[in-house]
Amino acid sequence: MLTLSEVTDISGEEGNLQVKVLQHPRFVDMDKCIACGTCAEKCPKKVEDQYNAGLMKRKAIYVPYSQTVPLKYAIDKDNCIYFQKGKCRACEKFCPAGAINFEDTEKELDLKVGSVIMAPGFTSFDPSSQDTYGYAALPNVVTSLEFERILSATGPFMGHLSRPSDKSEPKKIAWFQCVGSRDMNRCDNGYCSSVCCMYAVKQTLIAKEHSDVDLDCTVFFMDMRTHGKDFDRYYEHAQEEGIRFIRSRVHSAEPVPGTDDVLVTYVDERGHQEREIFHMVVLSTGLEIDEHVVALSQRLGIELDPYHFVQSDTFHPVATSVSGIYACGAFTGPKDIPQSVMEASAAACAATQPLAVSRNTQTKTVEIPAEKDVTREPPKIGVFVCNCGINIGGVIRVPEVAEFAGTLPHVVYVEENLFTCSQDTQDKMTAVIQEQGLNRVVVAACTPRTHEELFQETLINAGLNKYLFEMANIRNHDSWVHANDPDAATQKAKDLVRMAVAKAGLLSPLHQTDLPVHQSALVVGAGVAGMTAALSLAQQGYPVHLVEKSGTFGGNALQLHRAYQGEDVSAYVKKLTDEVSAHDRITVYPESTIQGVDGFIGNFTTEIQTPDTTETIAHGVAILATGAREYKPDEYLYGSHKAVLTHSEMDRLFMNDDPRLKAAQNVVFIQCVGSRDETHPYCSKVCCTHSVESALELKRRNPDINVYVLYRDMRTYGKREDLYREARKAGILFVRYALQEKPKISDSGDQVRVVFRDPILDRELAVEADFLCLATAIVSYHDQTLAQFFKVPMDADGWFLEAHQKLRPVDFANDGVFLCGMNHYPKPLDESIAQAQAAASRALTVLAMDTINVGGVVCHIDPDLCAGCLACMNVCPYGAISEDKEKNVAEVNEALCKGCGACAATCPCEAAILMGFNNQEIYAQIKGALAA
Amino acid sequence: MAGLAAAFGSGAMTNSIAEIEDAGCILIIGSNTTSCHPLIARRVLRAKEKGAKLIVADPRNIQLSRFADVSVNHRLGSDVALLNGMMHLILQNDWHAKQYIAERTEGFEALEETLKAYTPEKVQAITGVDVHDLGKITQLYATHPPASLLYAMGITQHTTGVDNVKSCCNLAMLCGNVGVYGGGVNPLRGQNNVQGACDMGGLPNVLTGYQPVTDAGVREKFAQAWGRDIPEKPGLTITDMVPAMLEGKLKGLYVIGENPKLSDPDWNHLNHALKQLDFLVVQDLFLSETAQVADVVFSAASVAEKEGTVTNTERRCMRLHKAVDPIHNTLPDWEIISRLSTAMAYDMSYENPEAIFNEIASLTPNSYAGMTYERMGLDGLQWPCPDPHHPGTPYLHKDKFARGKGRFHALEYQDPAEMPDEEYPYFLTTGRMFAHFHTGTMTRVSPHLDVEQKTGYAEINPTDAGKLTVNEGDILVLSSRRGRMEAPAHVTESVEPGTIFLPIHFGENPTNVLTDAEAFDPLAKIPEFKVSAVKIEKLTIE
Amino acid sequence: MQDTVKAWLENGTIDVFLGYKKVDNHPLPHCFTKARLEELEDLVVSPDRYPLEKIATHMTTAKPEVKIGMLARDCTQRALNVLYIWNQLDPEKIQTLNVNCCPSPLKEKADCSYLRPATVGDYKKEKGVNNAALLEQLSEYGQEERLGRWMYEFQKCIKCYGCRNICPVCFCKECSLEHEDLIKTGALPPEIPVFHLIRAVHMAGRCIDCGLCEEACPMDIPLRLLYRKVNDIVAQVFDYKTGTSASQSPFNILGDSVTLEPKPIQLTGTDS
Amino acid sequence: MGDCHYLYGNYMTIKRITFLQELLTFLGLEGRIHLAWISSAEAQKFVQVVTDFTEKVRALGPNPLPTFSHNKKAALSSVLGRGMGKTPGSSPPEPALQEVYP
Repeated sequence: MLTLSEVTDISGEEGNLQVKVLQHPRFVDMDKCIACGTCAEKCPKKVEDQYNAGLMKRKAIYVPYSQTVPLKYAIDKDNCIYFQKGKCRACEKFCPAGAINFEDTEKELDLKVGSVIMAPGFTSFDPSSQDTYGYAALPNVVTSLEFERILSATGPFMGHLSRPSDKSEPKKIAWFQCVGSRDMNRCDNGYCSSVCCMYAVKQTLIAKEHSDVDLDCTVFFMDMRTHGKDFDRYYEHAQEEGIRFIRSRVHSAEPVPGTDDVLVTYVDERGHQEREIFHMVVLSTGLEIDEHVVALSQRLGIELDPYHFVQSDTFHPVATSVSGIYACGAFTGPKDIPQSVMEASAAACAATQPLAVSRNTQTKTVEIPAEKDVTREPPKIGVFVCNCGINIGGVIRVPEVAEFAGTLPHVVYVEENLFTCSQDTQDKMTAVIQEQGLNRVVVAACTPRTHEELFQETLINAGLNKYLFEMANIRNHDSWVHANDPDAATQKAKDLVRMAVAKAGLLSPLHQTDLPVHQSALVVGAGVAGMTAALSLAQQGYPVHLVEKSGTFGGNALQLHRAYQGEDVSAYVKKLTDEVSAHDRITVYPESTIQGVDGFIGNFTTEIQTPDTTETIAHGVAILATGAREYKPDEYLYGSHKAVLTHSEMDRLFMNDDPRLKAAQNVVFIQCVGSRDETHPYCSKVCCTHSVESALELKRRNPDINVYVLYRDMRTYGKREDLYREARKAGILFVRYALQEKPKISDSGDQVRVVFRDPILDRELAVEADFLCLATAIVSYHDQTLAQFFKVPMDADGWFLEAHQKLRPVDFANDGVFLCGMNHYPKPLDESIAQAQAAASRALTVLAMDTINVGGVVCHIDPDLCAGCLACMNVCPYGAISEDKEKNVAEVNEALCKGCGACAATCPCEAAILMGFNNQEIYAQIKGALAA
Repeated sequence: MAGLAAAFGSGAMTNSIAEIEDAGCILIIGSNTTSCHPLIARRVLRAKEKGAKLIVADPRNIQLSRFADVSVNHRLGSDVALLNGMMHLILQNDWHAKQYIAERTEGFEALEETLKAYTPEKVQAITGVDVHDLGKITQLYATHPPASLLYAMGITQHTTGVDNVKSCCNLAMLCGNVGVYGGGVNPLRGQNNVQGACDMGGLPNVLTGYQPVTDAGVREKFAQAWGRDIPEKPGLTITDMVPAMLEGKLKGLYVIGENPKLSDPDWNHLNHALKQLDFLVVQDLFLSETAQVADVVFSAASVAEKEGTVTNTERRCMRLHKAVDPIHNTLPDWEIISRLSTAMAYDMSYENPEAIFNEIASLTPNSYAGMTYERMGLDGLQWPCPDPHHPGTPYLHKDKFARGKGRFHALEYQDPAEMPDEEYPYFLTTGRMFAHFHTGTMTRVSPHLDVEQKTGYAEINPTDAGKLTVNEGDILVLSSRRGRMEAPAHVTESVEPGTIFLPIHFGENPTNVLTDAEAFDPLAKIPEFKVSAVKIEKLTIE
Repeated sequence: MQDTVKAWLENGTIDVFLGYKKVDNHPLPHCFTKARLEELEDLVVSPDRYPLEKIATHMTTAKPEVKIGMLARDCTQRALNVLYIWNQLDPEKIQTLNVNCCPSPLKEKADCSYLRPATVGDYKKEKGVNNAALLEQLSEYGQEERLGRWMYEFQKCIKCYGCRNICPVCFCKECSLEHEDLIKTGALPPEIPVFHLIRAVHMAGRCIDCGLCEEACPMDIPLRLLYRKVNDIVAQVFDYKTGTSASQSPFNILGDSVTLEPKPIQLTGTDS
Repeated sequence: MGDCHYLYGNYMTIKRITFLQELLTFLGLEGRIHLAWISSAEAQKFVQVVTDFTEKVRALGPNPLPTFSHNKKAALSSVLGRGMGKTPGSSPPEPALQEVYP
C-alpha cells in the first residue's frame, strides 16, 4: 500500500503498463512509529482539521482520523514550524520510538502493472461562492459534510448536536437540497448528485435521535430522489417521524440581527412567499470531481464528460477511453455506497479479464510453524493489556488491571503494552508465547472486529491454534464510554478481563479442513445481466452453465429501444447473445429450468430440466440473474383502450417505426403506475428516465407533438438529469400530481381524455391524448422455489436479499451464491451490467481457489448426546444439518454452517455445540461477569 | 431401641408412615427428613398442607425448617434439656394428659420433680433456644393432638442417645400421644431393613423378635429347632469389638454389608484395630474400603437379584421380588451363609427364602407368627401379627403398652463427651446428604448420584467463613484430638455459626478421622457421631 | 381385546405388545410376546397408568426394527404424536389398541378421568398452588403472591427426578437437569426456580398433559399446571397445539407468520 | 425485523424470548427480561435501552430468588408473609400464638 502518493503518468499497453508514482515524504518512519500520539500532543502548531471539515483543529503532525490505515503519523510540511521557520523539532524530542525523520525526501517509483483502476472519489461542492445562502458569512449555515462531523461521536462536539456559533443545541434545522447540483446558474453542475436526498433524510432522522428536544427538521427540495432499494420506505418513515418536506428551491438565507439564527425566504408550491427562522441550515452539497483528478485524466488521455466524470457508455460502465485503465465509484458519475461497491467489483472483474492468463503465477507460500498440541496441558494463560496510547491508558489504570489479571486462575504471564497491535509487540508476543509456554492468550485491548485476525496470526506464528485466543474489549466498550469515570472504567476492565480469562481457560483448538472447489459456474437467467456474468467468467477461463427458462436470450433488454445515452440496445443484445453462444466455455440451456440444488460453496450439484432431458451438473458457484418484469396495470383503461400503453409497448412502436407515432398530436405519460403505492411501496427507478427518453424521442420524430409527463417526483438521477433538462427545453410539459389525486382517464373515441390538476396554476386541465403511456412498475417474479433451492432470502417485495445492502451488494448470506440484475431491484442497463460484472468478480474469488477452508466456528453435534430429535435440522437457516439415519443422530455440514447457533439454542439435549462459543465457555463468562 | 424398649416395651416406630399425614402436630427432632427419608417427608408436608402444625428442632437449618410453624436450632447434644424444658412448660400450663398418665404410665412423680429445675431460662442457657420459641413449640406440641414425634440419628448418635430417646418418650406420654392414631414416637430407620435386621436378632443379646438369649426357655426353643445349643451369654456390640480386637481377644471378623472403615468413629483407631485381626471376611456388593483390606471377600447379590423380605421402619414386612438373575458369580446373602455354614460342618440347607421365612414365623411368636408370603402380597404386613388371621398392627400400644405401663424416666441433661474449647473451638457434627447413602458403596458408583455430589465438603456458616477468610470451595483443614482431614468449604446458612457439618459418605475425606470412638452411649453402645470438637484452618499453598 | 392382540402377535403385525398385567391385584406394565401368548389372559385395562410410550422409546433405541403394539388412551396418542415429531418413534412401527378412557366432561381441556383429583388442604390453599387450579385462577394473584406461591411449591422439591423419569416425552440421553453448569448440585431443595424452569422450558411443545409427572411427584408440586401454562404460551406464540399433530413441531413455525414485536420497557411496575 | 445477520435468527429469538417472558411472569418474575432490536448504527438507541432497562431492574429491587435458594429458615415465611394479604378468598390469619412464657 502506497500512501501519500500520486500517479504522475501511465504509459504502455493494456497488460504491460508503466506507472510513475510520486511518493511524498511522511517525515515519520513507518516501521518505528507506534502511533502513541505523543508527538501530536507535544506539537505546538494547530492546524485546521480537514477531516472534520475545518470544525476542529489538529496538529501539524497528525493522523487524519483514528481509524486511519496505516495508523502512522505524518508531518504536514506546509504547517510545520520547523519546516517553515527552522526551529521546534518538539516531535523529534518527545517521540519514544525515534521515528521522526526530517530528512525524509520525495521518491519516484516506477511500477509495472497489467491494468489500472481509477477510484479517485469526489470532493464535496464548495458553496462559498454562493452568497444567497450565506455559507461564507453565516456560522450556522454548514455543509452536509460539516453536519456529518457534527453528528459524529468522533466529531468536534462528540456527537452532541450543537451549532458552530455558540455550541447551543439547535431546535430547528433546515436542509437545502441541490446545492451545487442540478444547477446551471450558480455553478455548472447540471447533473443530479444522486445521494443528497437520501443522506439529508438520514441526517434529519439521526439529528432527531441525537437531539434532547423535539427537533424541528425541514427539508427544502425539488424532487425527492430516494430511488434506491428500500429508500422510499425510509423517506416515508421520516415523514411519519414528523420531518417536514417542503417542495421549494430556497430563495435566500440571511442573518437575523442580534442572533446567530438564519432567516430563510422561500416560495411554496402554490407560489406564496414564506419567511421562517431556523437555528441552523444544512446545505446538501453535491459531488464534484477534484481538479487534480481532472488534470491527471487529461494527462492520461481519459475522456471526461463536460462535468468531468468519466465518459463511459452504458454497456461498458467501468471502462475508460484508455485501454487498460478502468474507473469506478463517483469518478464515473455520482453514486451511493452500494453502487460504488458494485462498481468496484465490476472494475476488478474488467481489469483482471485481460490478465487472467497469468493468474496464480506469482504467489508465495507463507511458512508457518507446526501447531503445538495443547489439549493435554492445563491452561497456561498469557494476558496482554493494552494502553492503546492514551486511548485506554488515559482512562483506565492499566497497571492495576494487569496486576489484577495476574491473580486470576491459570494466568501465568501478564504484560502491559503501549500498543499491543504494533508489529514489534507482535514479534515480542510470539517470543513470549514460546518462551513462557503459553497455551491460551487473552488480549485486553480494542475490538475483535478489527484486531482479532491480527492477534490470531500472531498465535499461528507462535505455533498455537488461532482459536486459543480471546479478546476483552476494554477500549470501545469501556474507556471510550466511561471516559469520565476512571474508577468505574478500571473496575469494568477487570470484569471484562475476568470474563475473558474464564472463557480462555476452556478454549479448545478448532480446526479447519480444505474441500476442493469445482471450478465452474452456474448462471441462472440469460438476460443482459446473466449473459454479462457468464461471459465475464468464461473469458476469465472458467466453464459456465447458462440456464434460461425462455427460448430467447436477452430478457427485458429485448423490449428496450435505446439506453439513456442513446445507445441501440437491440444491437448490443444481439452482439452479447452471439458472443455467449459462440463461447466454447459456455454451455447454454435454453427453455430449461432448475429442478433441484444440493451442496454448498465449491461443491454444488444442480438438476436442470431441459426440453429433452434432465441433466445434473456440478459447479462451484451460482449466479442468480433471473430478472424482473414490467407490471401490467389494471387502471387507467390499460388493456381496454388501444391508446393506453406501457413503456415496453411504446418502445415496440419506436422499434417498428409505427406510423401512428407521427400522427399523434398529444401524448401523455403517467409516472409511478404501480410504483410507490400500497402494493409496491418502492420506486422502480428506471421509469422517469425512460419516460423522458421516450418523450424526447417523440419530439425528435415529430417536433410539433405535445407531450405531457404527469409525475410525482422526477427521478432522473445522476447524469440523467441532462435528459430532463433537455426535455423541458424541448417544450415537454411536466406536471406534478399527488398520490391522493391521480389523473382521471376516460374513453374518448380513438383518444383518451386525461384530466389532471396543475398544482402551480391550481386548476384542473384536460388533454385528449392520442397515446397514454403508463410508466409502470418493475415487479419481481417472487421466485420462492429458486430461493428455496439456493437457500437464499427474499424481501417482502420479492427481491432477493443480498448479504449486506451496502457492503456486500452482490453476495448472498449463503456462500458461493451471488446475484445481479433486476432480481435484486429495478435498475437500468448500465447498473445491471456493472452488477453482473461485480457478481462475476465475486464468483471469481471462489473459483480462483483450488480448495476452500471450512470449519472453525461452526456447530458440532455430539453423537453421544444427540437423541436424534432433529429439532436442529428444522431450525437451521442454512440447511447445514442432516440426519445420519444409520446412527439416528443429526450431523452438521461444516461448509454450510455459518455458526449462528440456532441449533445449539434449540437442542434439548445440549448435543449441538457451537465451537468457540459452547455453553461451558459462555457459562464461564457469565460467572466471570458476576464474580465481582 | 434401648430407650424405646425401656419406656414402652418395644423398640420400634410406634405408628405407621401413612398416619403422619393425619397428625395434628409433628415434632421433628434430629432428622433431616427430606434428605434421608424423603417419602416420610412427603407425609409430613401433606400433613402440613392438611393443617397440621410443624415443629423442627435441629442444630442445622434443614429443608423442612422452611415449612415449620416454628423451627429452633438447639445446640448440639442438648436434646434432653430442650425436651425437659418443653415438659416443664407443659406442666406449668397444665397441658399434660392427667388421666392418661394416671391410668397408663408409671414414674411420673420422679419426672415431675426433675423437671422443676428446667426453667426456660436454664434451657435457653443450655440449648441456646429463645425462651419465647420454646414456649411456642411447647404450645404447638401440647395443644394440637395427636402429636407425632419423628427422630433419627440426630437423637441417637450421642453419648446420651438412650436418654434422648427416653426424653422423647417422656414428652409423648406426657401429652398422651402414645398408642393413638397419628401420634407416637417414631424413630426413622436409616436403612430399608434395619428394623428387619434387629427383628431377626441382629443384636448381640437377642434372638428373633427380641427374645433374650438370657432366657433359658427361648434358648431351648431355638436349640430344638436348629439342633445346636444357643450360647447363653450375649455377644459383643461393635463398639466393644474394637477394643477386643486391639486386646487380641477378637481375632476374626466377618462383615456383611457394612463398611466400618468409613462408618465407624475414629478412623485411625479402627484401622489400627483391623490390622490386629488374624482374619477378616467381607461380604458386599462392591469392593468397599473395608473389603479392600479383607482376607476374603464374598461377592453378594444386590436387591434386584434376590428374593426375600425386608421389614421397614414402620414394622412392615414386605417381599422382595427378583428382577434379574445374579450377575457373574454373586450369590444372595442367604446362600452364602448357608454354604459357609455347611462348609463349617453345620449343614444349613433351605429350599428357598420362603422356607427361611416360614421358620422365622414359627420361631417368632407375636410379631411374625401370623405372616406368610401369600398373606403379604405386594403391600406386606405390619408386626405384631401374632396369628394367621391378624391384620397386622398399624400402631403400637393401643390400649396397653407392650411392657404394661409406659415408663417415665427422670433424666438430667449431660454435656456431650467433648465440648468446644480454646484449642478446638468448633462443634463438628456429621450426617448424610440426600444423594448418597451411608459410606457411598452403592451410591457413589452411580453416575447420576455421583454428579450430584462428587466429593466430601464441610459446611460452614458465612460468619465463620468470613472470620477465616474462607470462600466457597477453599480447602479447609479440620483437626480434632484424633486426627486431621481436608475438605472443600461449602459456605451455607444451613449450619449455625460455630458449627461445622461433614457428610459421611466420602472415603477420600474420611469424616470419622475426627470423631471419637471412646464416646458412646453406655447402654446402646452407639458412638457420638453427632458431636465433636474441631479446629479449622484454611489450606494455603506455600 | 385379547383376541386382537393375539391376532396381531400371531400374524406378525407386531413383535411385542405393551399393556398391563395383573399381579397381586396390582396392574403392572408388561410386555406380551408371541412366545407367551397365554399371559394375554391377564391383560387388563386399569386406572393405574405407566408411560408405555416411554418403554416403547427405550425398546426402539435398543432395537430400531421392533414393531410395537400398545394400549393407548388419549394421552398415549398425544404422546405418540410428539414422539413421532421428535423422531423418537416411527409411526410405521407402532400399532395402538385404543382404550376409551374418557367418558369425561374434562376431555376438551385434555383432562382425564384417570387422574386422581388432588386433595388440597387449608395450608396449601393459603400458601401454595392448588394442583387442580385452572390457569385463569392463577392470573388473579399479584406478582409477589405468584412468586411466593410457586417458590413455596418448588422449595418442597427433593430432586428425585420422578417427574422426568416418568415423563413419556423425555428422551434425551443426558438430561439438562443433571448439568452442573445449569444447576448447582449437592443441595436440597435443588436450585430454584432454575431446576423447574429448565424442565418447564424443555416441556414446551412436548408436554402432552398426561399428568403422570404430578402423580409421580412425592411432594405434590403442581407440575401439570406449570407445564400446561408452558403449552398455553406455545399455543399463543407459536400457534401450535402440542400433541395434536404428528408432523409439525412448533420450532419450525417461523418466517412471515411472526407478527410479534418486542415488548416495550415499562418503567412502572406491572403490579404492586 | 428481518435484518438479522443470520437470516431469520431474530424471528426465532422473539418467539423464544416472548415465551420466556410469559413463563417468568407466570412465576411472578416479570419484567426482568427484555428484548430490543438495535443495529450497530443505533448507538443512541442502545444507550437508551440499556439505561431504561437498568433503571427498571433497579426499581424492581434485588433478585428475590437467593432468599429462596439459600438454606435460610426465615425465607419462606418472610416472603410468603408479604404476599398473602390479598389472597382471593383466603382464610383469616390465625391468631398469634399466645405467649406462654410469662
